[in-house]
Formats: sequence, C-alpha cells, structure tokens
Amino acid sequence: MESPSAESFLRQMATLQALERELTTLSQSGRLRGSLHLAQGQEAVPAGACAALQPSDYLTATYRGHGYVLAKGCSLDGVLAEILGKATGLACGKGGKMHLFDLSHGLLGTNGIVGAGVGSVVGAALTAKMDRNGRVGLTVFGDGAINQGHVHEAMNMAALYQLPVIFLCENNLYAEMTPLHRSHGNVNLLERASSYGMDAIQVDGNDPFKVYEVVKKAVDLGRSGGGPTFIEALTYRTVGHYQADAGTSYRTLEEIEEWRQNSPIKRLSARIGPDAEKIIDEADELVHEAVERALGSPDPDPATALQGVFA
Amino acid sequence: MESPSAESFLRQMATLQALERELTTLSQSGRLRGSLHLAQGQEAVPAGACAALQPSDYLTATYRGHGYVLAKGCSLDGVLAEILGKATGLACGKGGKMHLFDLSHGLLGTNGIVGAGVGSVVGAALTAKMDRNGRVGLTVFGDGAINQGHVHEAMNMAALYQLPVIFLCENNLYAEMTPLHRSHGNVNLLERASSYGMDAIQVDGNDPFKVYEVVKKAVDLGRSGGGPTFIEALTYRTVGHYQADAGTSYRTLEEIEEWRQNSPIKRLSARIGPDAEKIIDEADELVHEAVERALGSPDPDPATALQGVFA
Amino acid sequence: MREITFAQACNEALRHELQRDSSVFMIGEDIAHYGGMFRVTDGLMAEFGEDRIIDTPISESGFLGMALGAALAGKRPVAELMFIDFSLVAMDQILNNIAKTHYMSGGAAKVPLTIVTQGGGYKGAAAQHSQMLEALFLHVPGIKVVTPSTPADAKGLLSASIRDDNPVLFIEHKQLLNLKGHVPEGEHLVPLGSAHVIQPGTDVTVLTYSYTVQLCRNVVQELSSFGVSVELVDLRSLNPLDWDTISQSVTKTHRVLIVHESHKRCGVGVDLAAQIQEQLFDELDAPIGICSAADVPIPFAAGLESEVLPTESRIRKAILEVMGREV
Amino acid sequence: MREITFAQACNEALRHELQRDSSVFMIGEDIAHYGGMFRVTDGLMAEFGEDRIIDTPISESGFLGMALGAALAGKRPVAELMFIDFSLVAMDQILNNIAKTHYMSGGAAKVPLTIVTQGGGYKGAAAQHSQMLEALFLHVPGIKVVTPSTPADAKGLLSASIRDDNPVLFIEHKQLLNLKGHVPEGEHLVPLGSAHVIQPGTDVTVLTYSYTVQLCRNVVQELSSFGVSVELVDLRSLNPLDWDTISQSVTKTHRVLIVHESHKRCGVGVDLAAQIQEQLFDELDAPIGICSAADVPIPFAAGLESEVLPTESRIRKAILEVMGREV
Ligand SMILES: Cc1ncc(C[n+]2csc(CCOP(=O)(O)OP(=O)(O)O)c2C)c(N)n1
Ligand SMILES: Cc1ncc(C[n+]2csc(CCOP(=O)(O)OP(=O)(O)O)c2C)c(N)n1
Ligand SMILES: [Mg+2]
Ligand SMILES: [Mg+2]
Repeated sequence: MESPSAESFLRQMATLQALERELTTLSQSGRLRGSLHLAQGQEAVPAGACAALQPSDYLTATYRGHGYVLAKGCSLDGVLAEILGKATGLACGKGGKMHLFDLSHGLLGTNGIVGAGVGSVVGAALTAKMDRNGRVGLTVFGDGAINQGHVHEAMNMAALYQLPVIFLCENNLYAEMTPLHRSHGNVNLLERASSYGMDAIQVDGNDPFKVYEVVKKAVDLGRSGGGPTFIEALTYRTVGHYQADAGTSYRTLEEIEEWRQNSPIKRLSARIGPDAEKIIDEADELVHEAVERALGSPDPDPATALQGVFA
Repeated sequence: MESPSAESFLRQMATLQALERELTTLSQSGRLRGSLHLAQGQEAVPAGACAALQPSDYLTATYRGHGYVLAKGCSLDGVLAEILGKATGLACGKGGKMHLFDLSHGLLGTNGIVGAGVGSVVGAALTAKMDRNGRVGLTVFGDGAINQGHVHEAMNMAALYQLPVIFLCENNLYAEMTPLHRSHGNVNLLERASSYGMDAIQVDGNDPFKVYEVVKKAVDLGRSGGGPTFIEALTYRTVGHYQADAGTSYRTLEEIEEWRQNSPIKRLSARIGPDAEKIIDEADELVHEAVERALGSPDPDPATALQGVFA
Repeated sequence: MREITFAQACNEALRHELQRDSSVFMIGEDIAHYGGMFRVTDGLMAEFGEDRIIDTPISESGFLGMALGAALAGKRPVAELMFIDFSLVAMDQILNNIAKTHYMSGGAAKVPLTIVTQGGGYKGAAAQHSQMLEALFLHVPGIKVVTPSTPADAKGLLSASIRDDNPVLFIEHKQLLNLKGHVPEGEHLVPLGSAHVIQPGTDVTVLTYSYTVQLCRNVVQELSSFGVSVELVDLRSLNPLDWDTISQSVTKTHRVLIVHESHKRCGVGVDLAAQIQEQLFDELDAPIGICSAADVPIPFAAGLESEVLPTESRIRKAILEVMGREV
Repeated sequence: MREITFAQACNEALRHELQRDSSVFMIGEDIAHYGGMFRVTDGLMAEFGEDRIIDTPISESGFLGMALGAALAGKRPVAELMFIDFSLVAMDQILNNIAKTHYMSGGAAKVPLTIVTQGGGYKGAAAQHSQMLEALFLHVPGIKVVTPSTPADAKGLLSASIRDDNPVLFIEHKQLLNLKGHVPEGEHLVPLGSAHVIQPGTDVTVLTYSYTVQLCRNVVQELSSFGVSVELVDLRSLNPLDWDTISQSVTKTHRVLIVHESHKRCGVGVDLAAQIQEQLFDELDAPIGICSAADVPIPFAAGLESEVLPTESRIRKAILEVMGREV
C-alpha cells in the first residue's frame, strides 16, 4: 500500500473538521443530544492511521473516535444519522455518538468507558491469528486511558500471544482537564508499553504522513506474525474536552494558540498550497449536505426501543 | 534498626513451617475447612521483609500471607483461632484463613482476590504522607498478580504521589499452575515496575538477610519521602498451590527437588549449625501448643453470624 | 431561606465536613484543580489544599482501593466516581472489599468511606452514561445507599453519610444537579434511613427516590385535582430502609406503587414489593405496581429513551392501574 | 444410562461443541495445560490444541474483553471465570460491554459468548469465594443466566448456551461439581428458558435452582410422608425465565416459596415474588415466602456459614410457614 497523497489526507481531515463544526452548531441549537467530544487539532492521527488499514482490519475507538470511524470507511450518512439519533443511523438511533458499530468495516465499536475497547481489538486479533487471515486490529485510546487497569491487561496479553495489534495512544497532553504529570508516575509512555514486551514508538501525531508510516510498519509487522506495536502520537486538542468545557481553565491561551498554529490542517494546507482551500470547501459542502440528509431522516419507531436486547 | 540474627530469622521461618505442617494435618483430617495455600519454601521472604518494618507500618498480603501476618507481630493464637474458625480468632471466625485483619499491628487484611490488597496499602501510605508520621506500607503479591489491572493502577499512583510503599512481589515462578513465560509478554518484572517511575530491584528471596537488606533500604527511602520501591523476591513454592494440588503435574520433580535442597530453612540451618535443630524444635512445640489451645477454644455463637455488617 | 442548587448543596456539605473534621479528605478525577465535572467540588482545593482534595489518574479501582486503605488507617475519605456507570471498573474494590471488610474482620476494622457519584438518564447520554445501578449495591451486603431528591436533603444526607462509620454510596442524579431549592445554612443533617412523606394521602402509596420523586410530585399534584389522594413517600435512603414509614403508609392506603428509574429485574421495585407482600399481605387490596425502566439498555435517541424510562404519563397510568381505575 | 459427574457432564458438552463447530474456542485461567481448577476442561487442550484452549494471565477484564472482540469477529468463545466472585474485577466488560453491545449496535453486532463460572458456598471458602451473584447479571439487561442443578441439565444447558447467539452466564455450583447422575451420551440439548417440574404437587409451589434444588428435593420427599404435597420446580435458567411453568404452578397451588442461596435484597426471590403478585394476585392464598441467604457476607466458620445459608431445616420451616402450618 502506498501512502495516500497530501490531497487525500487533507480531504479526510477536512471532512472530520467539517463534521465537528456542524455537530457543534447542532449541539448549540439543542438538536444534538448529550455530550460531544471533539477532536479538533487531532485530525491527522485518524487520517494517517486508518490509511494504513484494510477495510477488513479491526478497529475500536473512543467517544472521541468518529474521525477513525469515517477514515475507516464507514458511511458518513450512517454515522451522522446515528449521532443525530435517527432510524437510518448505524445503530438505528440506539447507540448514539459514543457507540458506533459497523462490522462490515471492521468497526467493533467506539466506547464510552475509558480504555474499555482495548480488549476487544486484542480478541479480534486473536481470531485473525487463529484463522491466519492476515488481518490486524487497531485500537485508539488516550494518554489518560493508559492508567486504566483493563488497558494494561490487554497490552500484556497482546504481547504474550504475539497478536497483530496496534495500540495507538493519542497523547494530547490532557485527560479531561488533567495533564500527564499529574496522572502518571512516569510520563514516558513508551517505557510502560515496551515493558510488556512490544515495540514502542513515538510519532508526530500532527503529520499524517508520519503517522501513516509508523502505523504501516506496525501493520506489516502484525500481518507477518511479529506481534503488537505501541505507538504514541503526540497531538493536541485545540478545543475543550467536550462541548461544555471551554478548554481554557487548565491550559494557557498561549499553549492553545501555539498548537492551533501548528494544527495538522494548517500544516498540510500550507504544504499543498492554493488547492487546499478547494478541498476544504468541498468537504464542507459534502458534510453539510449529509447533515441535511440526516436531519431529514426518519426518527426511530419508539416501539423499537423495547426490542433487540437479545439476538 | 539492626538486622535480626540468623537465629531470630530461623525462629520466624520455623514457626511458619511448623504452622503449615499443623494446618496440613488439620486439613487432611477435615478439622480445617476450605482451601489452604501453603508457602513452604518461601519462608525467608516474610521473615526478612517484616523484620524491616515497625509494628505501626502497614501491611496487606494474600491468601498465602499468614507468614507475613505472624512476622508482622500478630498473635499466633489469634491467627490460629481465626484459621480454625474460632470465636477467639482475629475476626471471631468470620474471616477465616484468607481474611486476617489486625489493625493494631498495621495489618489491613489478607485477601482472596488476586492483587486486590495492593490499593489499600497505597491508600494507607497516602495517609502516612498526609500526617507526616513516617510510616510506610508494604504489600506482598505474586508474579501472577502483577497481571491484574488493579495492581497496575495502584503502582502508578504510588509513584505519582511519591508514597512510602514497598511493592514486594514474590516471584515463585508460577501463578497457580501457570509459569511466567505463559502469562507475561515480558518476564522481566523489573522493567514493568520501573516504567511507572520507581526503583525496582531483584533479590534472592530465599535469603532472609538479603531480603531484609533491600526492604530496609526501601523502607528508609519511603520514610524519608523518597517514594515507592518495587522488589522482586525470587523464591519457589516447594509444595502445591493449595492442599488439593500435588504441585507435580506442571513442574518436574527435579525442579522441585533442586529448590527443596535450596530451601531457605535448609540454607539458614546449615549456616547456624547444630543449634538450628533446637530452634526448629522449639518452634514446633510452640506452634503445637498454640494449635491445641486454638482447637480447645470456643466456637463462635451462631447468632453472631447475622450481626456486624455495619459498625 | 436562600435557594441554591443541588450541586451547591453538596458542595456546602463537603466544605462543612472538611472544615469540621480534619480526617475527611477527597479523592477522584478532576475534582481538585478543575473543581469537578459537575462543580460539586468547586473551590475546595483552594480552601483545603492539594493534600486533602486529590486529583487522580483514570484509575477507579486504584483510587477506591486507596480510599479503603485510608479509611482503615483512620481517615474518612470521600471518593468521587464521576458516573455511577464507571463503578463497574471498580466493582471488586467496592463489593468484594469495601463492603465486606468490616464484617470479614469480625468488627475489628471500620470503613468510614463515602463514594459520591452521579447517575441517571433523560439526557441522551446513552447506554454507558445513563444508568442508575443502586440495585447492585443493595444486593451485596455492606454498603449503605443514599439517593436524595432535593438540594436540602442532598446537603443533610451527604453530611450524615460522611459522618457514618460505614461505606456509603451517595447518588446524585444528573437531572437534579441544577435543581434549586431552599437549603439550611451551616450544619444540616438528615439521618440515613428516614423516609420523607412529601404529601400525605389515603388512596394509594407511591414509594420513590432520586429524580423520579420530582416526576411523581407533578403527577400527584395533577391527580389530586381529580380527587385521587396519593401518599407520596421519598425513601431518601435505600439501605438503611425506613420500614416503619413504608408499613404505616401501606397500612393506611392498602395500595402501593413503587416508582424508580433503574431496571426492574432484581431492582428496588421488586425488592420493596416482595417485602411488603411478605409483611403486609392482608393489608393489600390490589397487586403492588412497579413503574421502572424497561429491561433494555438505555437507548440514545430522545424518542427511544423516553419509551424506556419512567415518564409522568406512565407514572399516572400506573397509579390509576393500582387503584383499579380505568386508565 | 451411565452415570458421570456434573463436572464431567460439562466437559462432555464442551468437547461436543468444540468438535461440532470450529468457531468455538475456550479462554481462561489454568484451563489448558492443567485442565481447569475443577477439571471441567480436562483433556480439551490435548484434543483441540493450544490454539483453541487458551491459558491466560490473571487478567479477567482483559480476557473477557478479548472474548467479546472474538465474538464480534465471528467466533463463539467460551470464557471460564474460575469463581463467580472474580467477575467483579471484570464487571465493566461484562455489564457495560458484553451485555449491551447487541442492543447498542442496533442489532448489527452479535455476541455469542458463554461465560462458564463456578459459585456458591457451604464449603468454608468465606466471603470472597462463596458468592452466588446471579442477581447482578439479571439486573443489567443483556446477558442470559443459566443455573443447572443436575449433571444431565448441565450438559444440555451448556451446549444450548454455547449455541445461543447471545452472551450467557453459565453457573456451576461448587457443591454440585462432583455430583453424579445419568447423562445422555452424544448430543444433548436442554433449551434455555424451560423450567423442570421435578415433582408435581398441589399444596405449595417451591421455585428454586442450582444447588438448593438438591436441598429442596430432600425436604420435599420428607414432607410428602407427612402428607404435604409440594410442587418442586427447578427453574434451570433465570433469564430467560419460564413464566408459563411458574404461572401454571401458582394457579394450581396458590402458595409459593422461592428458595435460593444468594442474598435476599434485590435478589431472585424478591424478583419472582413481585412478578407473581403482580400477575397472579388473586391466585395467592398466602404471602409468597423467600428462603435465601441472610443479607450478610458469607462467614468462614462452619457454625456461622450454616446460620447464613439456606439449610434443609430452614427450607422445611419456610414451606410450612407459607402453608400457614404450625412450625
Ligand atoms: C472508566 C472511566 N472513567 C472516567 C471516565 C470519564 N472520562 C471520559 S473521557 C476522560 C478522559 C480521557 O482522557 P484520555 O484517555 O487522555 O483521552 P482524551 O479524552 O484526551 O482523548 C474521562 C476521565 C470514563 N468515561 N470512563
Ligand atoms: C481476581 C482473581 N483471579 C483469580 C484468582 C484465583 N487464584 C488464586 S491464587 C492464583 C494464582 C496467583 O499467583 P501469584 O500471584 O503468582 O501468587 P502465588 O499464588 O504464586 O503466591 C489465582 C489465579 C483469584 N483469587 N482472584
Ligand atoms: Mg488525552
Ligand atoms: Mg506465583
């Protein structure tokens, strides 16, 4: 697999940016329920990482994972309709933003519990190894999630069984409002991961090419039976943790501004030049139309609420 | 604090050995209920470790932890009566072998859930730091327990808050019937512990002097505000995991025999010379008398079973 | 009396207890520097310092284990679990350890530990952020469960919980956090195990707690104008339970509806219904009704969620059903 | 028919399903090389290889998460939890994830995952190794709960559980593992959700499951010689529940006792009692009785444990009480 072009990366990232802009508006106007966790400033990680995956590879992500879901190839219409609680959503409106599933694209779920999706991908990777089908699994989680016991258990087992898993840790310097140095005895995450017996590598998460490159290497290693890899992608959330957090009470405006200047979309646009604007405009339009379609989609039949606990 | 003498260590270890011999007999004759986890071959770790602690220091241990409980200074009569389910036991017969508590000796509990007592000691150490009272906490657990998420969370937090905790990992090469290489992606436990940001050191767990020395150093570090230490004590359980396991189906007889020859009581007796036998005999007698006393103690009043859920 | 919100009332109780007893301290995620996801701990770090208001990693099992150890070492920890749904990552510490330690130690060890948490639905927070899991903590003995419905009770019960020598789970409902009400200044205590008869009545007893108290209030008011006299009881704590108030009410009305937001199977409704029929069988003129969440995970979409959780119209219907009236 | 033990019957079901369907595999602690703490997986690794019978680290949350992922990827994992007490370290995976995934995905994802576990008391295993926690799994929707009482049912229900397209918790009782009984060879299926009327009777219905079925058998036998005709029903699975059998029996006897080993509050007894009085109020001649563990942690000493758990004498007394007879 060749690396996608800069244009292709920008398209992916701009789609995520546009989606989040639309969702913010919908949330502010009360048309979107519940909390909304945005990934602005972090767009390069999903774009770069998912480009290295096949549709049949496995993925789990978090409440902040819609960018991965889209980059993995799931339908924008299905995702949007689910986020808006529509009958046409990926989960018929039952799951919502935090619970996106699409098995046809290897998406085993986004998750509302910090760290909880990590074990699933390890299990799916186990089946890939059993069936020798060459698939890999990627799970994305945050710098905060690494302090959750479940993640530790799952990482050890992936190393133990030498499973084809990529542990992609988005280090955006904060877990909610808590910086790493107030939550980690040792902020060097690579040491922790490699202590389980796997390769661990850090990458500039605001450069989709670099993310692609390290993930691709990890994917190749996994496919060839070489076991798991831990990747720490350094990035920054330039907005609040969720819609009700301005994100400014625990970070300086200078820090935020510096990262905004360094935002992956800015960086890539500069590299692409004048064409970038067109790509971004197209993404905006594409997403806007999808939002209109989703808003116009039918609400789920209330009777379905009481059905479907068991298959 | 000076290191105890060889004689004193032997007395401690022989007491544990005698206790286990008596308990085995009681279990075989049906006078002791439930499962019995023996620590034969591992006697030097509790003897060495607890000698470095003050009575006011905190301790949690496991289902295999009665040796620590005794070495910490808890009453042999109280422990034995509890193990036999008597009214005079530490917990009036309610707790049993796996649930020994003695707050007057800093014993915050032995535990039936692998790894579950680790957080308690970290919390007690937090209070020691708050109150600047110079106490430390020691928690002992096995090589298998380190794969439990709770242990990981607790170790990170001890390092984060720089708490006076000694994480004493008894590496007896097996968790139940599973050897390390079938349960750890990386069998180097020191790497895992030091990745949290704490000192990690390995010691010959069959030499009480060496155990004492490293624990003493860790205690001094903790008391002086230097934070936690991880200690891996290499040892071996020369009997089965519990009374119903011969311990031979997953280990070679040669392996077991080699460790038996190398047993801490043998080693220390050889060093002490002819006096050793006398010390051992005395311990046997002491324990035997205590067993007789415990067996003669009253059973708990059945009505107490329904009392005491709340204080 | 001045009006403050439920969250502010909790904040006052915490401040009061922290001032009153130096062995009280708090531990949890984003409670110190940020002041808590729901502002319940706002300003406490500034007043009491980082040593007593402690931010933790995302390690619920770890910090609840620490809270247990601190309690055993003589402190009175108050641990905040941001959502009750997250209790499930720490269930071994809560149910196998915190709840059992006093009994397992034959009474030698005390565990004066309060877990403050937030739960409930109606906000589109979906299946993993909308639960009310109180039944799990009632089933396994050893932990008290407190479920206030008003700002004043929140303050009084939280103070009482912290002073209790036992583990207490204190549940704030996300729909109540911004509710305003009169709250006494200074010391205010509401004993655990005392229900509150919100409105006396003669036709039917409605037993409820937490947010559904507010829904029931509206329904009861409305029904009274149709000549239906409901005795509305806010249980306030589920363990200990105020059995005297329940049995007096049932003995008067002979008809009972239990309303709660959590699931039905092995929930609080069946628990109370079974105990009432066991103790007061001959007093009952009709089957005891239960109005609860349907036994499905909480769905996201508004139209689905309101099909699953108790609503005023379903509560009204259930009351009339218990009364044998046409619905 | 040959007699084998309950543990051997489970082993046969596992072997049968592993042979029948290559997507079935097992994961758990000491199940492969050692053959399982209770010999339930004895010989399976030798027959099916290390790839399909997998030993794990002591990481219940981790391997249950893996089992969920494997199920989503098309396998039918069978995970062994050595003691049901240890489920509490993995509760988030079980209740927030495994149980909710099918519903949360709008039906898109299936989770054909069986958790085989072992629980119960009477053996001096004390507070953390003696629990029967089925109620916790019944309260949160999304997981079936199966509780066989005989070797034959164990085999038939375990095969059915593994073939079910949903998460199933299969509970072996430690007192039953060595119980011998007639078990059909080869394929043997008992559908989930079908109770078994062990003995028809006319005076009183006793509903029970798991080990207490054996205790009830003895009591019922004894009482029949005193002219008391008990209808003894083994529920066999608690979700799904065989409501038809329950309601037919209650309609016949008009008196009900529920017997189970787990705690009372928010347990299975109150659950069934509440549903029965709700549906069949006019059929009841007496309050529904519940004979369960007392609501205290399980104590260690023999004389204490037998004070807490149901015994034959307490069951007898409870039956007579429901019948309004002098005890
Ligand atoms: C077990 C659990 N604890 C707490 C939370 C609340 N919570 C949601 S997001 C979050 C922060 C996660 O931080 P990180 O892993 O760094 O990911 P990020 O949000 O920065 O992407 C927390 C604490 C949760 N959802 N689950
Ligand atoms: C959470 C949990 N899982 C499983 C068990 C069953 N179990 C009891 S002891 C044990 C092995 C522990 O091994 P290790 O930590 O090495 O300690 P050792 O027994 O060797 O002293 C296991 C798996 C348990 N008690 N708790
Ligand atoms: Mg983060
Ligand atoms: Mg070991």
